[in-house]
Amino acid sequence: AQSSPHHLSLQEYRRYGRQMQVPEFGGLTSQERLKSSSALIIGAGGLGSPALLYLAAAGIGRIGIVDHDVVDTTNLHRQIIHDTDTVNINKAESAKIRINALNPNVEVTTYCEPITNTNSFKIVKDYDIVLDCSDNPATRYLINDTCVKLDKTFVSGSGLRTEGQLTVLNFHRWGPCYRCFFPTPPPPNTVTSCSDGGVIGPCIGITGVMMAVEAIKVLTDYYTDDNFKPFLTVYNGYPQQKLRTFKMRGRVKGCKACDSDEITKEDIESGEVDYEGWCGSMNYNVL
Amino acid sequence: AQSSPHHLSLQEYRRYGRQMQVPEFGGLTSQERLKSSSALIIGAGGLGSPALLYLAAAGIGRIGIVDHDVVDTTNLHRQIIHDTDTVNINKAESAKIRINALNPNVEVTTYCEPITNTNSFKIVKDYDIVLDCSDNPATRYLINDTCVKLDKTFVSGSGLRTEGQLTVLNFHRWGPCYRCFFPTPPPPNTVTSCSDGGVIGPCIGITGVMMAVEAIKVLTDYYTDDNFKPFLTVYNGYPQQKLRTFKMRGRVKGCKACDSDEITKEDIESGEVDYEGWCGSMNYNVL
Amino acid sequence: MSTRVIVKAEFLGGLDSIFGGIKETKCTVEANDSTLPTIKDLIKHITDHLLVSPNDYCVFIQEDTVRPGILVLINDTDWELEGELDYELESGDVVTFTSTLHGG
Amino acid sequence: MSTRVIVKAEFLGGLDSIFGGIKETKCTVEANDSTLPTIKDLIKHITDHLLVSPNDYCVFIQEDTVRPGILVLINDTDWELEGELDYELESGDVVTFTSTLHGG
Ligand SMILES: [Zn+2]
Ligand SMILES: [Zn+2]
Repeated sequence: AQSSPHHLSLQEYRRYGRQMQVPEFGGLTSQERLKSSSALIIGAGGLGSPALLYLAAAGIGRIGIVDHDVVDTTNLHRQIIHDTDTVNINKAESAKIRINALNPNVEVTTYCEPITNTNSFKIVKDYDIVLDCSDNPATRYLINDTCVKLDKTFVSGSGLRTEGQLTVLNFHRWGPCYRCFFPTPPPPNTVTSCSDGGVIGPCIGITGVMMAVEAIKVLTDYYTDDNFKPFLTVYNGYPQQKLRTFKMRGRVKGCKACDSDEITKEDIESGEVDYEGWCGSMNYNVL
Repeated sequence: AQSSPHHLSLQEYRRYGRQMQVPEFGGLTSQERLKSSSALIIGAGGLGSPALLYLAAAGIGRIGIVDHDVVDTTNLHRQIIHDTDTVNINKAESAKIRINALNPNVEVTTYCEPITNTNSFKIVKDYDIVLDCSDNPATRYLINDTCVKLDKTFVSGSGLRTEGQLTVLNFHRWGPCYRCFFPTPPPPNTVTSCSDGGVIGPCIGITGVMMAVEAIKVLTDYYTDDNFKPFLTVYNGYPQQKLRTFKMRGRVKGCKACDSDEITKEDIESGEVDYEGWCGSMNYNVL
Repeated sequence: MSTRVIVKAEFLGGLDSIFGGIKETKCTVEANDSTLPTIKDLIKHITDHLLVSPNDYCVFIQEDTVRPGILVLINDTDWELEGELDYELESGDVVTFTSTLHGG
Repeated sequence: MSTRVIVKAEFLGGLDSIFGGIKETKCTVEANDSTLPTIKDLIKHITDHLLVSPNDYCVFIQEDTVRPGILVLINDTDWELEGELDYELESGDVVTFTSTLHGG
């Protein structure tokens, strides 16, 4: 009998043995699930850096990385997947180099372009799960709408200063989506980026690693339709490291993305849904 | 006027700008403190890997790494500072390669040997702070006693399966020490190692990153004699990611390490204090 | 005579910056009629007493409710599940306002 | 007639493995004399009723107290600050037993 392509080689047994031993992980079945699964990480920055390293190390079969930016010196205090030598190199490419070195079993695809109305469906459709590690509201709404229309569960994370936030959205096609939580975008003058507000490296790092834990729970079917409950987890590194988990609403009746046909794939791809116009251009300010 | 060796270069201003912007961090003064300070990381494994990456990225001036082990394939699902190509290379050396690539401003010293009664004082004395990322009780007591006798604050972390624990010990020569919490070692049959009990990579990873946050707080003087309170923080990744912080005892009257002369530097260096005999050899079992 | 309750308000996600850096505070909330005080009354109390500069009103309030991008949690539960503005406060309640972060 | 209290016991750090995987449970604790029940009584309740195999007694108890390497927290505070074995339980108390981890 021919072995299935998702059976583990002896070398893989050795590599992943320690995590297969943990009861919560789910043994060989879960490891084979990870091997046969694929994750798309959008943004190889402060969140994406550790999320990518831990997901690659854990043995996800295929990883896609979307980032149009190049590595900048100002990133290196927190974006620990990159190197001083990769400054001015595209971040997705730079991240791929490290992943290949850490775990050559992982197949890595890079998308060295911004995620846009035109390419989001083409990119997202090939993956089982998406990690939204992006850095602005317009991109977050685009990722949400694309994942909802393509029935993809996604892990959404964000961070600034000493804080981080994360949640699992559109879980198994019934969990709430980003628009259920945030039907209207925030006024542009209340949106702050890491380059404007600053960020402590390990604080956003912890949020990124927590995203990897959630992705593993989704891909190994630790979360089920019975035990999954909508949540938002909030981390703060100061004054004392603290994690709070809030119980969140389910899908909202009439939500424009997940409970209506108001926004279609065609509306997005044609550019009729103008995310940047709707969210306004960022005007770095108070918050 | 000649500039102080701890003033930042323009390139360093750029590299660390984003963290200097965060009010809790403490601006330029704190960045200069990090640059002029040194940290010793004992163990470049599941905890040490992310702690080293984030501390190096943050701009600690000097980092020492103690590890006698070589990188093994079974480490790579969680020890994300290493590479598949560094399998069979000493872990301290392997970690140094990555740190040099990430941040060449950091001076790295490697100690490719176990920490022992004979070398612990010689190694620890040259550092401002110690991170105990080791993996057995005997080493933990040795590190404790050495740090107490040398007046070093240290961050102690540990992890197994889906859980992690961390605390700051011997803070400014008045905080409790490891022996205050644990005057007697656990029976060997209740001690489990990661290789026996298993461990989920990002779960021990989060604990390691949290250790980096605590080290930064100590080195930048965010913690003061007024605001520091003895604590133990406990992380669990399953079923829901959770962090609990317990309020802990202060120094214990008559503690053999921090409140008596029962154990001296000479007793340790002469081998009279037999840590391994006292803790017993590990007999991997239930817990 | 109107009813009073004492609740804890928390400001996370950087929201403390418009309240003089206060991250949590006790608020004594009074209803503006004979009924029990609600979240609506708490929000009025906050804008009347805690907001440092009137210029920041629009950072907290828009169209008579908290502005888009701020989540409200009552005792760690999304206010959507608790009746939103009309939730009747009880003494000891913890009401958390958190600005959503967007950095990555 | 002896007094009874109901408290929550939690088992962390892998300790749940000797209690059939139970991580938290309510315990009705009775004092063995006319005084209020203490942590000592809770520990007896736990070994009498929750321990699955008598062989694991020594994993939890040594020399009439919890064995070295187990921390006891009363309402998130080190029991050392609360009177250790003699702490008098109140209904609603949360008592956490956690095994220390050593892996790195
Ligand atoms: Zn929705
Ligand atoms: Zn002590």
